[in-house]
Amino acid sequence: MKSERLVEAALFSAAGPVTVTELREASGLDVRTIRSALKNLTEEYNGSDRAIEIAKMGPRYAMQVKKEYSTPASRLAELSVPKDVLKTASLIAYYQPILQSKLSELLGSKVYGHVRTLDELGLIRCRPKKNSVQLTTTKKFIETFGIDARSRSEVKAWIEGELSRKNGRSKS
Amino acid sequence: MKSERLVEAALFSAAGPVTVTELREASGLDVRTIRSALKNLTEEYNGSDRAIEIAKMGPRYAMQVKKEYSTPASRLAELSVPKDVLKTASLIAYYQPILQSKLSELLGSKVYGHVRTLDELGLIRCRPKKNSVQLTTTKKFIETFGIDARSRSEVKAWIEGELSRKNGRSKS
Amino acid sequence: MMASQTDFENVVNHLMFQKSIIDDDEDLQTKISRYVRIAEEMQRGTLVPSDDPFERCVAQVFELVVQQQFNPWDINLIEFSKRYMAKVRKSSDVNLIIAGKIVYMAWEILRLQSDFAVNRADRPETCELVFEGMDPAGFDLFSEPFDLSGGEALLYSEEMPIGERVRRRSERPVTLIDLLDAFEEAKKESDIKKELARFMKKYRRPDFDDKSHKESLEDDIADVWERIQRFGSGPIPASDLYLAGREDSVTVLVAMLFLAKMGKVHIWQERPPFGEIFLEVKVPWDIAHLEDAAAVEETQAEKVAVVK
Repeated sequence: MKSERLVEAALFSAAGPVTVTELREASGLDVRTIRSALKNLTEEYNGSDRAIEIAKMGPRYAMQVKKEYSTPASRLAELSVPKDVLKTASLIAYYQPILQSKLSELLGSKVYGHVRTLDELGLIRCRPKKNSVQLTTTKKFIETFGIDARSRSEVKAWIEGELSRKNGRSKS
Repeated sequence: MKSERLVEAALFSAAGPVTVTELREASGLDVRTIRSALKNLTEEYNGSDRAIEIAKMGPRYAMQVKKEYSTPASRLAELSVPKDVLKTASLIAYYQPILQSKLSELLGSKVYGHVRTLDELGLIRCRPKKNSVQLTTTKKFIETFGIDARSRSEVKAWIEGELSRKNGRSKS
Repeated sequence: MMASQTDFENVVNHLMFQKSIIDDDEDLQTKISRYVRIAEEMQRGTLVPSDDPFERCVAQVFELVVQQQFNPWDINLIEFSKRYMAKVRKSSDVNLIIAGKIVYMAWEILRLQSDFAVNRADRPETCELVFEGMDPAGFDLFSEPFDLSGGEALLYSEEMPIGERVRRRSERPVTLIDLLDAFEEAKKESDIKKELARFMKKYRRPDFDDKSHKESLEDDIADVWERIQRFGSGPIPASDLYLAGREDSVTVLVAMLFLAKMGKVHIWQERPPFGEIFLEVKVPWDIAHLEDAAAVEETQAEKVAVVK
């Protein structure tokens, strides 16, 4: 049984993004073999025209639908994040740590509902501060949106990168 | 965007086996194109050494792990009974008959919710006793976990046996 | 001026040190260079009274530090701000808003520890420590105006950089192994509860003999243990365990100490005194996979194997 195939099967069946340690426990393979299998699988999937990719989020790996196929696929998948909270979520990620009161100055009072939703989904963390609530993103945020980051500051940098990439592209 | 890839993305993300009609609704492709895409994908997946296959179950299609890879892979999937409920179930099986009050001394007040869930699933039986409730496992418990036992006392003995076997093995 | 030149030298040295450790922040570098110039001119006695109120305030801060013999490495901010406010109230030409900013600046420059300077951007929660004993609500005048910068694009754009990624939903039936693993974990949990009960009994003080308190502590520890378990293996930052508020962070910390005492977790801190506190579970997660827990298994063998 080839190690790539064992890791492929494990990634396919995992309930969420998994670490190399978890893959080791599931497959019984050693860490080095797993790392090399992940590398080969990433090349195999991401380099081909398949609709599925292997994504890395900080220390975790996941099999997921490539972005360009997300929309048709999402009709059969059970997604949990409502579309209308995405803007609030992006702004929190970009400006974190940010006070809820500040956010409502930017987006209006609808943010209170959005913040509750994001908190319930475990995507952000709320911490009382200065008569308001300070908001930051969580590990689950990184995983849900497939961001390659390990920390809040890396999430921020990632979004900055995406923005400037987009602006650069639109200017050219 | 190739139709195979759209169908691939939809199959991957579906929560369960899907019909051609459902694939049509998700992808916006016509039925003929979908059928041909399914045929091509089946050849592509099932004919290769990949760990994943396209399976047909009556009128439904699903992407799944090939049988030879399913055991290691399943370890990372999510349990259909939540893990913390399972903890409570295992203690009931081991200490049965046990009073709910005793169980909450062992694990804290969360057991009350767990007991309700397990009762609803038909895995345990609750009987009023001494201002509390006495808990035992049911036949469905034995069936669900595939335990080789006919009675409550055999369930208990079975768990003891398995545990000492496991711990014995780990020491060697 | 009563202050001696050596005292000013302390301030200059301190500023130079701060400057040397913030090589990645040009703005702060420029700011500190300006403070160094002022302190040096004061040291030489060549500082010309400036028209700039900000510069005058900076000079007053340094003068106060030197006159009151504050240690630039360890300034008591509360004492300092009290004295500084008393000083500026006497001079009519000082704007109170600016004065407030100066106290903040004085803290930033003089109280700033090296770790803090480097990690500031990542660890906003550390700011809370600085304002210990003061009402943070009154400090709003120190906060920087909100700078939208690049995020403005997010605010007015319809297309978001993030989107929920589509993955499979994986469910599977429960197996025997799962049941046994769950039993091992449940056993560990109940062992913790029992050990804690013994511990509480042993160290019970007369004024501590409060059943409800004991029970709530037990519940707290069980609750924190549950939070820890959700993270799986590997080091976990303590701040990830906090849910909300100071009270919860104290609960988590106390529970962590108990768990460490029971030998369930390792605790360590990165860069004391402000660094993140980490913990790692010592008990093997999955008894079925003992290869990485062999060392722990040896010392814990009697606990793991005992099934009454």
